Amino acid sequence: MSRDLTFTQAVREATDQCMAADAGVYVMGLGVTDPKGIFGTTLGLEEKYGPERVLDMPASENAMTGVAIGSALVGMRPIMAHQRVDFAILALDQIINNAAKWHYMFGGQCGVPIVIRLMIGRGWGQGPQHSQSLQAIFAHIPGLKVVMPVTPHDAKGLMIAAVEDDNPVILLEHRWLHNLHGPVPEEMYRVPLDKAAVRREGGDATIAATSYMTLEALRAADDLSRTGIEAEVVEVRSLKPIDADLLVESVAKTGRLVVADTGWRTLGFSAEILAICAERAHAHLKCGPRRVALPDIPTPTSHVLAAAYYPRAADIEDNVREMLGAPPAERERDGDTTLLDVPDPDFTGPF
Amino acid sequence: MSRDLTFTQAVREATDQCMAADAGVYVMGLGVTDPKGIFGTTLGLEEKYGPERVLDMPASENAMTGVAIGSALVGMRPIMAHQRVDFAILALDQIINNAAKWHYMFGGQCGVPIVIRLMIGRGWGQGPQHSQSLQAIFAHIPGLKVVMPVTPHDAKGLMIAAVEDDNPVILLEHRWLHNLHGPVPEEMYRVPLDKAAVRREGGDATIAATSYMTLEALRAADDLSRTGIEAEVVEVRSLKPIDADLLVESVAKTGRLVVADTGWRTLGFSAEILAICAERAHAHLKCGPRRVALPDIPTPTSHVLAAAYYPRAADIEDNVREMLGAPPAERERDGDTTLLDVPDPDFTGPF
Amino acid sequence: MKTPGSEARTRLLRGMMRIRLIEEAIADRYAEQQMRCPVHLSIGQEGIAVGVCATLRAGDYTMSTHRAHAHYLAKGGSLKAMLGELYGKETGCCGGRGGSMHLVDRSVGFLGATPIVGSSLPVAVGTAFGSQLQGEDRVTVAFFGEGTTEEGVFAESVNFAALKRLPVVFVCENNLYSVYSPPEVRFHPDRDRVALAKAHGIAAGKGDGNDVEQVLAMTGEAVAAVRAGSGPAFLEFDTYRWREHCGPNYDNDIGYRTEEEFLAWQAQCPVSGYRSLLLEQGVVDGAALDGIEAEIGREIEAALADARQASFPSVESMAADLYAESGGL
Amino acid sequence: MKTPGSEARTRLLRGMMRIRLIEEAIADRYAEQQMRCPVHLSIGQEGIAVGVCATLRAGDYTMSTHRAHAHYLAKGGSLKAMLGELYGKETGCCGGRGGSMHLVDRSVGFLGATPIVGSSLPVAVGTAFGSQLQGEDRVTVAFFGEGTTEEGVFAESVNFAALKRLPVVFVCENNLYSVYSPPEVRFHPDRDRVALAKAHGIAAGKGDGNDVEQVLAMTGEAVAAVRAGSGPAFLEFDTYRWREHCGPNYDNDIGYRTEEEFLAWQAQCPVSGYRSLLLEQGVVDGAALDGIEAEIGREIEAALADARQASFPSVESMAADLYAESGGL
Ligand SMILES: Cc1ncc(C[n+]2csc(CCOP(=O)(O)OP(=O)(O)O)c2C)c(N)n1
Ligand SMILES: Cc1ncc(C[n+]2csc(CCOP(=O)(O)OP(=O)(O)O)c2C)c(N)n1
Ligand SMILES: [Mg+2]
Ligand SMILES: [Mg+2]
Repeated sequence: MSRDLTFTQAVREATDQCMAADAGVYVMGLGVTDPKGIFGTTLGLEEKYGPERVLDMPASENAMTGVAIGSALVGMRPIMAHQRVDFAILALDQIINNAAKWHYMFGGQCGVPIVIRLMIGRGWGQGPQHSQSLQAIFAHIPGLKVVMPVTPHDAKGLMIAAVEDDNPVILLEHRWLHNLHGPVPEEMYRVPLDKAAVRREGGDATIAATSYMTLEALRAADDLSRTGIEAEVVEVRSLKPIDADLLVESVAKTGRLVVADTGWRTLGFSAEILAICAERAHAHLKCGPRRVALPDIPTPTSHVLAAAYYPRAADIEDNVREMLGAPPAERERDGDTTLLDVPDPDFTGPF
Repeated sequence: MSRDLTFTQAVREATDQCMAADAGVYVMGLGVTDPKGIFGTTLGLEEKYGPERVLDMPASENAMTGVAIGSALVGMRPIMAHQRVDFAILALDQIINNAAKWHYMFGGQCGVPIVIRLMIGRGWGQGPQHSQSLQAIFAHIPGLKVVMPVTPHDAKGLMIAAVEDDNPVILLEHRWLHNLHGPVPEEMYRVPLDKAAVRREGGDATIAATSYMTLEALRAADDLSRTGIEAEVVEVRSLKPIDADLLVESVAKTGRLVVADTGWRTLGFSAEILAICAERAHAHLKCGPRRVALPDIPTPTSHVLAAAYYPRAADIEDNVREMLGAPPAERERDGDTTLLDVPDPDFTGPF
Repeated sequence: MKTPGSEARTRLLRGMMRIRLIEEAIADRYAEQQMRCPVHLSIGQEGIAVGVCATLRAGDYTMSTHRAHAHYLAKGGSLKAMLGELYGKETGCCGGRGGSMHLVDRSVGFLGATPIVGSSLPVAVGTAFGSQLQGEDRVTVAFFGEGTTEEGVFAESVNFAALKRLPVVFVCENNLYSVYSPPEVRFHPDRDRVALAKAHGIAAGKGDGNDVEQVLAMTGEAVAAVRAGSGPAFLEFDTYRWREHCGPNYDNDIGYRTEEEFLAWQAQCPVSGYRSLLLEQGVVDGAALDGIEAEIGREIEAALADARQASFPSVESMAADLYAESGGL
Repeated sequence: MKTPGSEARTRLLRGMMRIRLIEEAIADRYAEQQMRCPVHLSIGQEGIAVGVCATLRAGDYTMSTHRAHAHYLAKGGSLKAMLGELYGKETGCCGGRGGSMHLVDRSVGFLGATPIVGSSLPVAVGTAFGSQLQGEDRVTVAFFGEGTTEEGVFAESVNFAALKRLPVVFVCENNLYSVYSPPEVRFHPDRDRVALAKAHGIAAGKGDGNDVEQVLAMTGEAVAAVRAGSGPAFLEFDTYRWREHCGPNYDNDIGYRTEEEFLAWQAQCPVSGYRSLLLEQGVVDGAALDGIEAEIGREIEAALADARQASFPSVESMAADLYAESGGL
């Protein structure tokens, strides 16, 4: 039975069901037990499973990641949450040097089943240190699995698959997806950690998108369709392992590729998709592929600058049109940039 | 006047000259004053400039990077050295969140002139946690400059340019380059932080290489030349900013691209070069570009596995030949893998 | 340290009143949604910023965290540049790039505030290291909350400062909470930050952050010793954040703390307590205070008007200043 | 803790002798260049590993660092698997993937050693947290050097262990040096690690690492208390690394420490000192010791032969095991 749930509710339900299914699953992170409960995703869990299994923690990101790893080595399955991916930079030692390598370097004797949930901030002046989108760093490291769900359905299914996986899984949640709603089955189900999804079919160009940029890609595809251009939208919800076959297949069909990613341009995840398609689909590409990504500068805080900083549907659309030799779409220049720094009009800040 | 110096001597001379030229320059790092002096690169400096300006430090990589930043904010020009890039992972908070962003996020008021020297270990069983090659992480972060010198000449020139630059510069030194020798001018000179170099000209294929892989690329080009294939070898010594124009120009000329990088394949620096050339040189590419990089697994320790892990000239050569439709080169399979885990035959371990 | 005279005492009171009124003005206007960035107000914590900064010279350095307004203002940071920054304007202290969590005013030695917990601590230590290397007799003050001491970088920073006997004073504002997390979920009840600092080899003490004169006296002594070369000091002051962790509202109703606890701390208000004391002791009279308040009010209105009227940074400027232009050695 | 009987004392001596002889065998053969990985020998530090591990149960956990041989062996780790690992063979405890710096033997609770300084500390704390969550009465011992306490993660790890009263004993081996760096360049002379641990709210003490019975007694008491639920303990033992930081040689000539210092510590050798004591007290006689030594010698020769003869891992296996295969919840 499917209900209409938000992304937030889907994550919470997935966590709840995993905790019910396995006494080894526990939840840890700054604020997981506080009144805000990680943007609502952990609310009610402490009441249900007790303070041993749902625990706040000291501001000690690196050690606490090590603690998660250690507990996993002896049979637990921690879910860690950080309210901003930026805070997890303090834990990269444990993530990169230990979690990612443990199973391999100790000869395959012992997996590290941990899930690390990282929130990508955006808008309302989050600024340079609270809105990075660092998936490329994690996806570069062998031994990690990296996913970025978009739909509530996938949020639940990927979360359950991540918890059940015996490896460290990095799950990046974009704040502007938390209120998105959609059908979510009641039972436990898994979305594979290594598959992309075609969200819209089309023959003229492939738009490969990650995370929140999938919504912008779908908007762009809608607009393009109105002028007769049919774009295929591939949601790259699994960054590592990446579903290269599906991407190559789509590009082989359309001959054109635009990648829309929430991260920086240089060495961002978009670079990997371009590299894969250049390697494997060169003969099919009718023109050079393109990246729609953040410019290579830190996030500026002022909403006026942020509006210019974040690419949107229009940027994707423009790129597709250019590749097809179509004239630029007519549209008005942004008026009120305050509308662009919140996920929805009801939002009254701060995060 | 040019002398024949090793890479090690060139780095030491650059440091020495910078310290003599500017009283604000100081050197800090675990072991910079010890009898080994960071593989010889800091030997003698403490005697010459005193313990205030050449200092060992506690094993506190993150704070000490913050200390370097703070001192830079008030006019000093620290040079920090880490004996392995792996240790700098502990300092990524200060590098990514602070150093890289400071100038931009505070409105351009204050630069952070620090140089961070990171050694890339290799061979003699350095293994999973002591031989990572993480340039892609640094080059992903806006605000950092990233260079990987190969020749002694460039080691000195890039080091001086890095110290004189008012921004954080990451300088990655490959252990297998430290004993390389070559002509090094006596005076202070700068090698620009944003230019690549053509190390060998050729019209059949471009081999773009970073760091130690440049040596393997030149070997491959030699071998190829013997069968009539002329490869152009572009040394990408500046990773950020990257000299995209030169790469695109070379690829436009040759129509073929193989990138040889010391890092992992997925989202490694090779991905960015492929992406740039796919975007900007698609029309010139006669076939899909290729990556010669580390497989996406941690470094295995046993020399037998390490020999298979690290790509070499033969791998580059095979790729170029395949692209040209040339038959595979004949060569013998590795016999003694112990010869492959040391930089030179005199080496008797450990690092 | 001699006790402050009437003028100095009035300055202390005025400094706290000014911060309180500025923070309240921000809180009042936050709902207008023109200050579109997270704000962590200092209301209730003014005594520490003012008492500490009163002991510093103009050339001394300070650094802070996400909760930086009081420190920035007490050190003499420009109000116009701060409000400009909150409004995202080009007149802001970062030209709109940073927002409330990234204050800076180099002209008064306020070298920067950053919101990654613990991240400004070693940087502050580094400025003190710079001063030492340069033979300057500046002192650096690093402000931070008690939650910050849970980050490993706190221990690392104190250790290096102790090792080099750096001219830095660590000022820990213990407001009990780290966001909504109480001490019980963060450390052992016997954890003792003063003992921790001492175990690293530095002087340390603890005082009442609601008593600005105690803050002044303890810090004055520490700063004098540190400046004289005694090595770093650690000072912890008890205090309380009145409003929500981030944002303009009260939040005693949401469940992580009680209204009673809040009221007990409010009763010890650093500003009104000191105001009553100075009135009682005849240091100031009501009329003078009214005058001060009016003057501050005018300053705030002018700065707010300025911030509202100022231009936004141009979109064209967005990519500028990624790198500093280098002049060579 | 009652004093150990003759059998136990002989076991202690034998344990130390065995580690000493194994390490010397490695040192002797290192120049053959068949063990192609960095090795950090434990010679001189055997008393701590043996004294500590004698207090543990088979089901207890231990973790260690780059200098792990003694800990691994004292906890019962397979000698064959260790030497196989040093020789890079498929019989190695990591199948040749890790080398000397990555020892593991899960069958005896030695859950792993990692050479990034400080990196195994929070992991060890995490194993204790796991035991607590699972209601197991296991104790975890985390071994590390004094240099490790300079990493922020040390403070973070102790803090969380204290907060949750975890069953973990932190065993700090103070051999004075961090690579070639003496204390003077790393911390203030008044820095006191025992006081640091206590300031976090845990029990702490300091002893002589050259006196295996003192190590045994102190650790035995701590382990018993920790197992009974008292919360973590921190123990520091003074010791000395006889050989170079990394590698098989002596290096008192290269300038970072003096021959005199070395000789003074060597005179307090934990192995020969205890040997003399037991001989003197008639606990063992020379013949018995000769027998023990011969037996250990045979064990080492057999393990070395085994390691030499074993196959290298196949190149085809290189990419295997990047990920664990998952069986679901
Ligand atoms: C590394 C990191 N972890 C977590 C956060 C989220 N965070 C923001 S403020 C804060 C509380 C810090 O508490 P404290 O230092 O006591 O300062 P206070 O807010 O009480 O003034 C936390 C945990 C952060 N900004 N950075
Ligand atoms: C994060 C990190 N920094 C630096 C190093 C280099 N290093 C290897 S061992 C060591 C010394 C550690 O000293 P201590 O903990 O006292 O152990 P000991 O070698 O004396 O047994 C250092 C600094 C490292 N491995 N990891
Ligand atoms: Mg606080
Ligand atoms: Mg040591």
